[in-house]
Amino acid sequence: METIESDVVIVGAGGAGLRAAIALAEADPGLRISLLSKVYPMRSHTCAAEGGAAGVARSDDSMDLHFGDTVGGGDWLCDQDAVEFFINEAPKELTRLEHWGCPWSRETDGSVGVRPFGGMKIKRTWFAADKTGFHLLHTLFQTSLKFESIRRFDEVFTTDLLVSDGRIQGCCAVEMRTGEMKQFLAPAVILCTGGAGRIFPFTTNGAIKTGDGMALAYRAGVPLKDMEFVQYHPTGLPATGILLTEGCRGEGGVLRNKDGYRYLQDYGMGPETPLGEPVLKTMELGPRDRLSQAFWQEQKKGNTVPTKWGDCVLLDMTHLGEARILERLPFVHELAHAYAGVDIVKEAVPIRPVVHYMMGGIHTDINAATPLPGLFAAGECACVSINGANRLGSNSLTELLVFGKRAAESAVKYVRSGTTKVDRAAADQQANAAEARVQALFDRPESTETMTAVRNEMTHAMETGAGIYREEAMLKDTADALAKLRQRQTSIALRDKSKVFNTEFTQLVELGCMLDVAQAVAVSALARKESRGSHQRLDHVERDDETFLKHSMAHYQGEDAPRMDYLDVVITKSRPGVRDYSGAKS
Amino acid sequence: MSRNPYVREVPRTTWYMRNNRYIRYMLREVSCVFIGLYAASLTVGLVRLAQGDNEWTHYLNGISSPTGILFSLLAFGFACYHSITWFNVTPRAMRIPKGDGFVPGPAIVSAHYIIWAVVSLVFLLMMGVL
Amino acid sequence: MAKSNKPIVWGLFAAGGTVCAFVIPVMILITGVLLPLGLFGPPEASYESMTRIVSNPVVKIVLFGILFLALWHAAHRLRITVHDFGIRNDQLVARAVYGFAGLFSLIALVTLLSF
Amino acid sequence: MSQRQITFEILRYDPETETEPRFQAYCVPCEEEWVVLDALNYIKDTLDGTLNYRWSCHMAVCGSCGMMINGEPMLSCKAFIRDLPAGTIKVEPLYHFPIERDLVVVLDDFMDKLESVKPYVIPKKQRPIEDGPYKQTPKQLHQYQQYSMCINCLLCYAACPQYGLTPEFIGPAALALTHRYNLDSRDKGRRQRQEVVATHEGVWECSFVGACSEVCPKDVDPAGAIQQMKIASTADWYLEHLMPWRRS
Ligand SMILES: Cc1cc2nc3c(=O)[nH]c(=O)nc-3n(C[C@H](O)[C@H](O)[C@H](O)COP(=O)(O)OP(=O)(O)OC[C@H]3O[C@@H](n4cnc5c(N)ncnc54)[C@H](O)[C@@H]3O)c2cc1C
Ligand code: SF4
Ligand code: F3S
Ligand code: FES
Repeated sequence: METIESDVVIVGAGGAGLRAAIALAEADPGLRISLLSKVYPMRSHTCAAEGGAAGVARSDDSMDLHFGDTVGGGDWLCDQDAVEFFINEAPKELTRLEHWGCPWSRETDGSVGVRPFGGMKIKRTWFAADKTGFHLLHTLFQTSLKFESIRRFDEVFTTDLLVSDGRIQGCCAVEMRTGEMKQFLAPAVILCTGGAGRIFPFTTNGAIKTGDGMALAYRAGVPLKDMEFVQYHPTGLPATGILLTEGCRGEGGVLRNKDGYRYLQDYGMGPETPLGEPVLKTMELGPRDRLSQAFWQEQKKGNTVPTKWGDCVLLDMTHLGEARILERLPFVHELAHAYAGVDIVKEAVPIRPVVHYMMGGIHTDINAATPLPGLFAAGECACVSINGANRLGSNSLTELLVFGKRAAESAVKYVRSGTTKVDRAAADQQANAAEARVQALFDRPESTETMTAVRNEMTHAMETGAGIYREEAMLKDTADALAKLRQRQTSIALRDKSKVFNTEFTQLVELGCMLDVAQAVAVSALARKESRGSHQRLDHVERDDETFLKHSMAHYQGEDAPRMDYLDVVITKSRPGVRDYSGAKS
Repeated sequence: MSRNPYVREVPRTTWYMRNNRYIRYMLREVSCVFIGLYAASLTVGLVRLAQGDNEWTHYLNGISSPTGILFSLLAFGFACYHSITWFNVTPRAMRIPKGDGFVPGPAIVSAHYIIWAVVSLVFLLMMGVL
Repeated sequence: MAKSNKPIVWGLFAAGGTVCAFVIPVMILITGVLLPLGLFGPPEASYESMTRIVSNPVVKIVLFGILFLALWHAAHRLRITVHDFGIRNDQLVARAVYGFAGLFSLIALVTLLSF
Repeated sequence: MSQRQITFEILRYDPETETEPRFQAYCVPCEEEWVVLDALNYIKDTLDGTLNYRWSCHMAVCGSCGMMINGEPMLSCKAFIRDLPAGTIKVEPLYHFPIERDLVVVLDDFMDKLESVKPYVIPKKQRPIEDGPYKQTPKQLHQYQQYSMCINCLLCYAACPQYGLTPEFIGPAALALTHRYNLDSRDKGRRQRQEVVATHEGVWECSFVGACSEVCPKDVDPAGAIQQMKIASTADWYLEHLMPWRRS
């Protein structure tokens, strides 16, 4: 087995991983950095983000306002010290990206333009047309090419973390083109592996978002935090889950039910605003959880439009006019045309809520450090938490910059602290065991169990039991189903025995990760007997700050369901209040 | 190592047969043969003209022969193909700024066609045809 | 990798391509179709008119310009085309085609000056 | 009836057991609104788990899923089956790249080329964060915006015959990206990039076939970018050689 020694290993080369790599290279050109990714960096799912990245830019905005929106939007489950740090760093990070060439959209005077976004009181979302994530990712990737000390390992699939002596020692990964295991030794590892939306059937997430990093950390003893908080995006295309950005509503698009009625006014987000004059934080610019919940209610009332792919409501942008649509939402125009056959200039497009983002993730502190010495995490796979019970759109692109950099700084500090020698013998032993486990997957006896069946049953269980609204009995069923599926998964045999670029093999490893993560979601949701942000319980409809103003922590227990315990939320200046999206001045 | 990437060779002399797009490209490129031969033949014509009446008549008979006319017609076709393919791509090679953006491609292309027509008319007029 | 010297020949190729696109079709029409069809009458008469036209200094300059650019354009494009047909002896081809273009340009120049 | 049975002929290659690729046929019940990628996923999930290909976003933005569909380079997540001619659909890995396995090609060559053109802002001098963002007017943004849309899907390389014939050619996408940075008002690195671009393997290997732009799913128009660079390089050359005193 080839061994690669470095000072820091980064797993994941999406926005967070690339930002971390650049920060490391800038901190010290002598650092040996290994950047691993299971896909080429520019394929990472950050490229799919459309809307934008939040950061205070205008003089009528302030850090306090961004703070208030974020904490309120997160239903007070955010750690406020982390939010404060995040908000202060945000404009600097977005500016840095500007210096690196990000093609931010501009005002006529040449300053960076900002657009409104759901749940934000003031325009503060920096955007690059409607391809913000794409430009952000490519800018970071291209900038990273400048640094010789960043050694990339593209299409190298991480399967295990190496831990001994209570510290991280590196990781093991399979090089996809050879199928060979490589051992990456390093005193510090930063996980930037992104989200896990693929545990659900309808999602905006790409095929690679299978929660690998979450599962790796979880199995290594790091708790997964707040996993029950799963964000549905209210406007996805039904057949494919392709997202139509929140920018659609920011620019003035409205939601209608089958009667053409703007139903959001019936769910505490009214009064109705005039067409083409969106008002921030109300009606269509309310937060995502509320909008997705309103859909569910309309569906129950039979006010939705039935389509071949299930019930939908209509996103209407026809009043915006062709010129504005082509200038501000060209990508949406293209996507709706290609994948839904709808010209948004002329017609409303059918949409439905689709799983979009995991608020929860690997437990980290404000320094992006996990409880396991040497292991750091940033981006969607981590939970700091600045997103609390519901992320505000456009906070996460900024988050992965701010905390990608933070993770790098913490890692450097940790590496320099000198107490970090890698224990070679122990690492070797673990790597050999990991290699044997991979080989065992190939050697499994033939069986009738299929990956497709297990995967489909998993996503189905998640959708029915752990979807927009949840209740005890359904959640129990889901949790039970997942426990069984985890068992069944162990008997799936690989039909493809070749070592070279074997995606059946990687899919099997991913399925294992997804099942672990899904179980953490279901069990966390079962335990939280209240409704908060994106976690809505039909049997516990109120928020319960007495018992549940706490982060849930799921601890891995091998084949058994996770053990849950709770951690206090850090509150510095904003006591829990009422989330008000009625358009009233607060 | 179990890798063994398979390289598909591109057929060096027949690659353009794979695709209509490539055939169109080759036709465009081959137009140069006709333009070159025409320019050469015109040069020969000048030489003949300079040599005198008799030589000129010979030359004229040559280009008036069926082969001569056929060549001219072929060359005319290729030359027009060259013009069209050339004009259609100019807006991409040369972008003309206008406002915050650029002059739209079709406008530039049309302008080229208009100039083409005007130039051709002027030439014909000067020859006393019209 | 050294910077290429292609710009010298390419600049003329591009200029030639543009000029050719505008004038070559109509010139072929005039000198290749209409002239043989008796535009200027019988050979003797056409000899008279052609000599008169070509003696005009403006015509001399324009004609030389067109011929030179057309030859050059054709030569350069032919060089690439030969390559496209799979003949890879670029240096030899380049010498041949540019030589041909140069030779004919020279002949045209000398001849035009003689009128 | 919106389902149709369609036969897919897919080029397969397993380097461990085969010496050369072969076609394998699969019959797939296709939904009306499917793209070719949906059919491949159907095959992988229900017919043959050993088929390998790259994909992720299913929305034409990650650039992973480029392949030859009926001989044309396309993103399989954007190739609607209803838009293809009736009959068998032939799927092959992108031309002009070595086949790693099945529909997966080796990208090393492109990645090296991308790196060689220095695709990042090279400022005159580092701007401190405190100075805030650069000013860049919408007009300045438009100068390069089109060329910044490239998703590195490599359809253009599969379409460009010159890349096929001369693999040293830097190729359309990398050159378009070079142009993108050259045109960015924040960048001062053009001279450095010219060392690579103004060579034989750079813009001069391109004979303006234009196939690259025709197949580009993002309207990047690499062909246009390359011609613009040829013009600029020609101007450079004349300035350098005819007015040597202008060289700084
Ligand atoms: C359609 C869509 C639109 C969005 N729009 C917005 C928006 O407008 N604004 C906003 O703020 N946020 C938005 N988001 C959310 C945001 O884009 C993501 O949260 C963010 O991009 C995640 O970035 P990341 O770096 O954490 O992970 P990713 O970009 O997903 O990268 C994960 C990386 O980890 C690697 N990896 C994973 N597993 C392994 C493994 N086992 N071994 C090796 N490598 C591995 C992958 O190869 C990849 O490089 C959107 C999300 C989606 C899906
Ligand atoms: S230029 Fe177009 S075709 Fe080429 S890689 Fe970029 S997006 Fe793909
Ligand atoms: S197809 Fe190739 S030859 Fe040039 S114009 Fe495009 S790079
Ligand atoms: S799957 Fe991402 S471009 Fe096709």
